[in-house]
Amino acid sequence: MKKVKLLTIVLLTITLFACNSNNALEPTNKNNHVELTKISTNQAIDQHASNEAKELLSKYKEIIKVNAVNTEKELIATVEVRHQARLQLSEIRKKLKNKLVKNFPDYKIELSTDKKLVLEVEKAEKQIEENSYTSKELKKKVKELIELSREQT
Amino acid sequence: MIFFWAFVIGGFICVIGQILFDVFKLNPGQTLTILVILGAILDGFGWYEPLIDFAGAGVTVPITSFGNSLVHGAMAEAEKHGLIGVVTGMFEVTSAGISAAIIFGVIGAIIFKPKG
Amino acid sequence: MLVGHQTWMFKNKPTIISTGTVGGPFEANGRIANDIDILHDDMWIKQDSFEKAQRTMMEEACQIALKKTDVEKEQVQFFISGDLINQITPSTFTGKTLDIPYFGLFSACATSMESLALASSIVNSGGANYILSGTSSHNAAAERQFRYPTEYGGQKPPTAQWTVTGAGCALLANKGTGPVVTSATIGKVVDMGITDRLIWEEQWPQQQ
Amino acid sequence: MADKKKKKLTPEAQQYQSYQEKREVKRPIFKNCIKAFFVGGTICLIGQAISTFYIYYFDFTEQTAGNPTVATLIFITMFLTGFGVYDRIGQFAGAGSAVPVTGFGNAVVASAIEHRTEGFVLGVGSNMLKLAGPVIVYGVFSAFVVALIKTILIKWGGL
Repeated sequence: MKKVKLLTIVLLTITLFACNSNNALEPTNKNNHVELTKISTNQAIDQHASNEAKELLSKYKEIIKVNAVNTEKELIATVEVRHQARLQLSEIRKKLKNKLVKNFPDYKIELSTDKKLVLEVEKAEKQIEENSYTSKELKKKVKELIELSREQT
Repeated sequence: MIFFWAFVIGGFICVIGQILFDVFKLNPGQTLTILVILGAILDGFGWYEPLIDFAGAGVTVPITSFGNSLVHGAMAEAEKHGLIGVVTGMFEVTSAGISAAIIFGVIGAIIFKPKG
Repeated sequence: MLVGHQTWMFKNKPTIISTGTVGGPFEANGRIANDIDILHDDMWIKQDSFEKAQRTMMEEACQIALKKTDVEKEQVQFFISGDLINQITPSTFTGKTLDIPYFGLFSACATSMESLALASSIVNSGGANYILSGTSSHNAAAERQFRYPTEYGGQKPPTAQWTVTGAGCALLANKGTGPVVTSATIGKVVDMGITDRLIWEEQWPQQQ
Repeated sequence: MADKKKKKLTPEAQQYQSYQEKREVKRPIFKNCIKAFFVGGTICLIGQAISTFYIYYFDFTEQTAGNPTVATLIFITMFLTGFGVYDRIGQFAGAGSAVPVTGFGNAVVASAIEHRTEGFVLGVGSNMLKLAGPVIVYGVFSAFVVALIKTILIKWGGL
């Protein structure tokens, strides 16, 4: 009986401490797994910044999907990371956000890994593609998305 | 993928509970209390959030998440209001479980009779 | 009458002239179902609480025991009974319904024999001609009082006990035909340190 | 197991206990753990499905979908408890159905249903949290201690 108890305690501690490994997040030159759609830019809504951001983010090998939209002042990007990397999700988020802030000093950056945001930004991308957004609508949408990503409860 | 890990991690937490039941011969009340305290401590070390990112409902559905979100609410409020926030912010995040249980408890008592 | 330290011998042949038994749905599937007078297929017995259901079973048991003989209720001097519920309310309320002078006992399961022993002793010493003695219990009422609500999904270990749903009653007389109570030995309370792991461990920590 | 406890008992009691231990039907620990794993895992899987549903079809993010998921699970539990199914599941699964939040819901709903015969105020009202009470009490207290320590460490310990 004592042995069983001891064993369970040991097993518990091992499992609790085992998930503490930390592998660094580094950009690579090649990444074939990323889903990425570049938006053709039209006159009304300039999406150059988003496209650049997407290219920048897609170099990380942990990332499997990138979406982004931008207005004149704000840029919202969403990424989906490989599931094994999700344990370090908050660090990855911080790192990527810093990277974006450094590279796009003119924009207010918002980076999210949330599934909901991924879906919404993807939808917004599609609508830009179909030219069904005026720049005013887009601004409103991006504002909504930023609010959504900040919600805590 | 997240479904798989939700299943595995959620199941694993239940196995810990079962071991507390059968090996340590605790009753359900004691077991759940220990798990809640465990959740609070894990969040104290900051290890619970990564688990939520990794396993989703696998760690938010077991009762351990109750301790985690209590600490979370307290910490969020403490950042704003200092030490007093620790007391006042407790139920900020986690009200859903308790309020749902109480509301559906009363509704259940109105609709149902115990079967015996 | 007293033999040795804790045994009574009854010389005047107190006799069990009739019995009444009632069982619940679980008991109806048991091996002695044929020997039970009334079997209920509902835990509630059309009452609005399990405790009231237990009282109803006790009343039924007493009425059956009386009906089987030509003894009238007014001829019965005493009613001795007990059960597991707080303040032995089911027995007390049965006493109220029967309108017979009443002794209340509490010895958990041992109440059935304790009431019979005391009744025999009274009949044997000429203290009464007829005595009703019995006990009752209700699974759901006991579960809820001593363990958890009946709908709670706690896992019971293989050693868990099951409280019976039922009531039993014996009519004792100083003469008549039927089994005779010849003697009774009264036991002591002994603590062997066995605990019910479900909840009792907390309520009754091992003492000394 | 309980060597310390045993020493305090009388010799007869010790003898009886060792006799009892030999005869006692042992709990099938391994089997119980497997059952708990699968049932508990399934409940969490259902939770994940519900929360994914909320993310896709309502305005909830991964962060905020947790609350409606918990509420939905407790809502389902209410019916399972009321129809007398949850205690069967509980007997089969043990911790598998007790540890997820559905077990918490079951404890509250079962107490509420059970005590309705004592009236709605003093019966349902005061007995509802009888079983779930310890979880709330020690959850809140331990969270208080943990958050207090952490706050102090952050403020004055420079963590």
